[in-house]
Amino acid sequence: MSHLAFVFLSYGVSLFVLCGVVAWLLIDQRIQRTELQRLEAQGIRRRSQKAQKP
Amino acid sequence: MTALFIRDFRLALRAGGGALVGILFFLAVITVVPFGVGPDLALLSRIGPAMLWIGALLAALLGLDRLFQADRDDGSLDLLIMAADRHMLSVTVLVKCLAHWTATVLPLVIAAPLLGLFMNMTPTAIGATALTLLVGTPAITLIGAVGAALAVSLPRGGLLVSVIVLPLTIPVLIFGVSAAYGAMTETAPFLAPFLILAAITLFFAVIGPLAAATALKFSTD
Amino acid sequence: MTALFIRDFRLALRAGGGALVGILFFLAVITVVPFGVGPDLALLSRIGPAMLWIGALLAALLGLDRLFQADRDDGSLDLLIMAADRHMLSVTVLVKCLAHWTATVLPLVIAAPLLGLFMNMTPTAIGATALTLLVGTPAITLIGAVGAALAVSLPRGGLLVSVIVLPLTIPVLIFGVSAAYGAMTETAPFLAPFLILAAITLFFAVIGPLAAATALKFSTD
Amino acid sequence: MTDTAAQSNRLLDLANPTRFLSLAGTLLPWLGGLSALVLAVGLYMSFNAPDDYQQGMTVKIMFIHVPFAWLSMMCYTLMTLSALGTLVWRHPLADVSAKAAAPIGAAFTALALITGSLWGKPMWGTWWVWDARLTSVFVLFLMYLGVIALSRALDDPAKSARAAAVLTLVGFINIPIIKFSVDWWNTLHQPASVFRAGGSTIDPSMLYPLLVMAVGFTLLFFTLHMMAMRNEIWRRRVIAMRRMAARKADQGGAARSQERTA
Amino acid sequence: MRLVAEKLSGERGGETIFSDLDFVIAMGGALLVTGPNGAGKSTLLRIIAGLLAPASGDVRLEDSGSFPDLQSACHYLGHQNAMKPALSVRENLAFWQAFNGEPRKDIDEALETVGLDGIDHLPFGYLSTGQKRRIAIAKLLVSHRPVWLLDEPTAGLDKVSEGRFAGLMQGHLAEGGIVIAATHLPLGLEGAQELRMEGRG
Amino acid sequence: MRLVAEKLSGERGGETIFSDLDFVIAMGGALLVTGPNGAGKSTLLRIIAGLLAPASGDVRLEDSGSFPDLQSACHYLGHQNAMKPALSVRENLAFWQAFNGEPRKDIDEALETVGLDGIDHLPFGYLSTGQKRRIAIAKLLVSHRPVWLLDEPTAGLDKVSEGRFAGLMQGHLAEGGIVIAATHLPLGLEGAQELRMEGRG
Ligand code: HEM
Ligand SMILES: Nc1ncnc2c1ncn2[C@@H]1O[C@H](COP(=O)(O)OP(=O)(O)OP(=O)(O)O)[C@@H](O)[C@H]1O
Ligand SMILES: Nc1ncnc2c1ncn2[C@@H]1O[C@H](COP(=O)(O)OP(=O)(O)OP(=O)(O)O)[C@@H](O)[C@H]1O
Ligand SMILES: [Mg+2]
Ligand SMILES: [Mg+2]
Repeated sequence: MSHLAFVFLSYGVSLFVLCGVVAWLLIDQRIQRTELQRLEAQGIRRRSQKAQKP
Repeated sequence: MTALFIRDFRLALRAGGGALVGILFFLAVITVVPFGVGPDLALLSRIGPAMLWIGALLAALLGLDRLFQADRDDGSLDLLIMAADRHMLSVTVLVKCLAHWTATVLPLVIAAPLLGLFMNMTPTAIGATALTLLVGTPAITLIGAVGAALAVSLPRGGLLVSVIVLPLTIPVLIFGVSAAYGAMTETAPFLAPFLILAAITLFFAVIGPLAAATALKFSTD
Repeated sequence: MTALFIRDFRLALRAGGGALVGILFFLAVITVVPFGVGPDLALLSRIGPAMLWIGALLAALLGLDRLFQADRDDGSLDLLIMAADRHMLSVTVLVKCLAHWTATVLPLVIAAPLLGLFMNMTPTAIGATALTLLVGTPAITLIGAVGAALAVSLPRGGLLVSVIVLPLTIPVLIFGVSAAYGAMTETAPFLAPFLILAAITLFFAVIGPLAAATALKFSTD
Repeated sequence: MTDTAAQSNRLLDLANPTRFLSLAGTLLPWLGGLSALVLAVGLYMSFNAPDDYQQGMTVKIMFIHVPFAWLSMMCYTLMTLSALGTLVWRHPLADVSAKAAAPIGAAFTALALITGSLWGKPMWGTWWVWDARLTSVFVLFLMYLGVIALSRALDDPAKSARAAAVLTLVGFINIPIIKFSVDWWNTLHQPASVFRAGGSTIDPSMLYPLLVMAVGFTLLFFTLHMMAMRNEIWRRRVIAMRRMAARKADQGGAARSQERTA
Repeated sequence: MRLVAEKLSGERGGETIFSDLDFVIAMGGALLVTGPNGAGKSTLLRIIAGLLAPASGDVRLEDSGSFPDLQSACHYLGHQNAMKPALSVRENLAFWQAFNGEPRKDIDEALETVGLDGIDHLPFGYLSTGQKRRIAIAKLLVSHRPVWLLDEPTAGLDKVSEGRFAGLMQGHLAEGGIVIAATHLPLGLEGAQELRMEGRG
Repeated sequence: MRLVAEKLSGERGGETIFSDLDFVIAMGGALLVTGPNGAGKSTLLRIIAGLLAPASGDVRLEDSGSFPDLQSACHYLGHQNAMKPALSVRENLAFWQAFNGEPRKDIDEALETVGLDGIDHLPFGYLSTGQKRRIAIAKLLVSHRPVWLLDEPTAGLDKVSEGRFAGLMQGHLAEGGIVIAATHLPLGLEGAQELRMEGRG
């Protein structure tokens, strides 16, 4: 393999892994947010929310 | 029976931290080796299969002694034995062994090729080692199950048990390693030790659960 | 405190036969290696100390995961923690480690010279290896105690404990093996790595129990 | 725990994560944008940097390899500080920070290993050697995975946070080993040339792109970390609310069965 | 269906604990085994369950219907609950239901019967002592067995649950089941035979 | 000596189980903690023993004499007996006596008090449930602690032992000790305060 291939490969792998991390974080964010909204729609409040708005 | 398999499998995964842990464990064992023998790649690739096998043996032994003990401590074992009419006790033992093997040893077999790379092994050697591990490690679990069952029934005879049962794993190890070498080098044969290995596994797949079931039946008090 | 030592030591000997499992595992490791590297005696004697060390390291891991778990299961751990005012918890941990080491690892150290003969090692090499094992293995148990304390609330900590422990034991292995080689060859020094090894053991004799005690304090629920 | 300590603890508990969430909300877009910008500049500079007379064009790998390696150590240091925060000050955000950092750190460490291997093959002729630096980084990777496994294995977040914190602290020993391994043992790997006593020995034409890339990746790391922390806080809220929902159902059930026995 | 014990003796560690017990329990009948600690109550129950061999004599189930022998017709509730702390309540019960076969109530129903609906998703290890015991009682309900062997079933139960459990046993008897319980506490079973074991003293 | 709890709240897995408990127990006083399963009795005891951190509030021992803090002045008898089945009864008790210090009765005397003299050489695992519990009670007698925290101490005891244990507790109180017991069964302690925990419902 030429040196160029190694350079491209390493940049490519890095890009891929970092994109993977970002995608995972975004998906996780989506999941947690929708779940929070669903639960809030059910009328469930956390203790701290109650404490803030007595 | 699938229910038992699923339960034991779940327990092994959940209670020990998941499938990742098995692979991590193997990685850790293999990392340790070069520190001992030094970073000589030629040497590493030579002792590679032996190390992979030893790692697998250790992984299989860790936790195996609790295979029935845990069930005994919480009273499940009584009920498993009482169901003997519905589910033959030796089948129950076999299923428990399978679950244990699937949860703790199979990940190692799958991770073995990766580790082979770290040990600088050739592709043939890696393939052969993984294959022998796949075929041979169930025998270790099955032999260990006999030991575990004996240990449950003779709480103070544990010493005796390990002397009688554990040495049986050494032939497995020896044939496994020599089959792997057979595949690597021209001089040594591959097929003969490999077939012996498979025969040992089959033999213990029958004898192991029967012996363990007998021991368990006498264990209740 | 001697009471705790005696109790744990008695338990280790009486129940389970932990000591023997360790020795047998050690034996298995040492038996398999020659099959791996072939009958090359010079090579065997060269990697001998490393193999003894790796075997001891792995064998020390067996049973380590139950160090605190057994006490937790029967409620003793609560009382050991509650006595913290009378016996500092880290001292309690240290004593438990000592008992575990004496019962399960010390036999390995004693068996090591015999196995050294199998590996065709010279008397100096055997002596040096046994000495480094004697000085170094306590560090492994002490590091292991941290892992065991961290995983105490897991019903099956086995693999996870090893995963946590193995990377941390690498320095012990490095200096243990290099001290052993130092005694064998003219070129390498013996005293420097040996002293570092002793220092590591002393270091973990302080840090290990402290960390384990912290983890145990947080484990109650 | 004394009364006042418990109380102030609780106040922190209420205030801090909420404040953190709003802070993260405003900060994140800027941080993300900035890191993208700096990385773009860094990439441009590194592609215009001259090739090394020895290493040819593979030296371009340096511009990512070295920041990844630095970040892998920095992230672990950050986790160690967070662990101290968990154990000593019991700061409620500390364990969120540690738990969020672990997978990101593992990713950067993996990248350092991969890019290092990809550089090693043309330079040293082998993917992997068991030399001190490489192995200690590999051990760092294992430590990351160990911390992740441990904190996933216990299901009570408070308990797993403390356990993971103890492990993180003990594992910190590895960081100085990585840093100084090249000095203590003679190895194949490059000794420190950027941060060393007596000034940098690296040519400015390479140094500047490297530094810019390093800054860019560090910014990226903090962006990712903040996102992960925010997710973790949300996740905990979801769990708490789920439990509360279950309790409501439980109470309903208990009330029903009491009616029946009455 | 009749449970018959003839000249039953039990030993423990070489010592005879009780000897020559005879009793017959018909369908719908209950036997309370009482006596001081160490009298051999648990030993008797384990012998009936087939977990210990009797020193002499024998115990059998006559006209046992679809069950081939006594052991297979028994539910044994020992001191331990036979549940895994790491698995959820539902997983535990589902396992025993699948493993024991002969499903009777489904899991939600059984949990409701012991007054613990809504906690099926919790790991078993998180429950309080009494809650754990009640889950173990729910295990008796998810699969059918005509003979219930209960070793101090109400240890740790609160008053309400005790009453509820008495009702459960009565229901089982009314369906033609058999109950043998070793206990120190009154169980609220009217019309049960009592077998008083005197201990070795 | 006084045991004082102020605004004590306990939580489990993030959920508040009880809150703002206040009580004071003087020397020679006893507190019975009662309530349905899952009400938080064991949780309260573990908080007093210092094995769980209170969610808020605090509990302390005033004028504790030679004991530096509450935890060191407590005997905690949990659900588990804290004994090793493989060791003999005597070995178990001797260990706890040596470990806990402050020896009070010697082992033979303690065994006699719980009515189990003569079985000191048996492995603990060979005992029956009630006998095990009685050995665990003997553990309270071999070393001195002014505060006894008892979690369902009489579970599994026969009638005679129950009475004997009531006598033991009364003796401890008469000596100026403090007893806190979580229980579903009457313990035979006259004049004890009762703390009724209502559960979450
Ligand atoms: C898998 C293999 C490799 C690993 C795990 C690794 C790891 C590391 C680490 C941890 C650092 C940071 C050191 C510090 O800041 O003190 C580093 C820096 C560096 N590495 Fe690697 N490396 C690998 C392969 C390579 C290869 C093959 C080369 C080049 C031939 C290389 C060249 C460098 C250079 C030039 C630095 C910067 C040193 C400095 O300025 O401090 N690395 N590497
Ligand atoms: N595993 C064992 N090995 C030897 N002896 C045992 C074993 N288990 C119990 N024993 C002895 O057998 C006798 C009867 O025990 P068993 O458990 O049947 O009593 P029990 O009537 O159930 O008492 P309890 O009311 O305390 O539950 C006791 O004296 C006990 O010491
Ligand atoms: N380890 C734990 N983790 C999370 N929750 C728990 C844990 N242990 C108990 N709980 C919960 O805390 C609550 C109180 O439990 P606790 O054991 O204090 O009850 P208790 O009053 O002692 O009941 P019992 O009469 O059954 O012994 C229960 O709802 C239980 O589910
Ligand atoms: Mg009994
Ligand atoms: Mg309780």
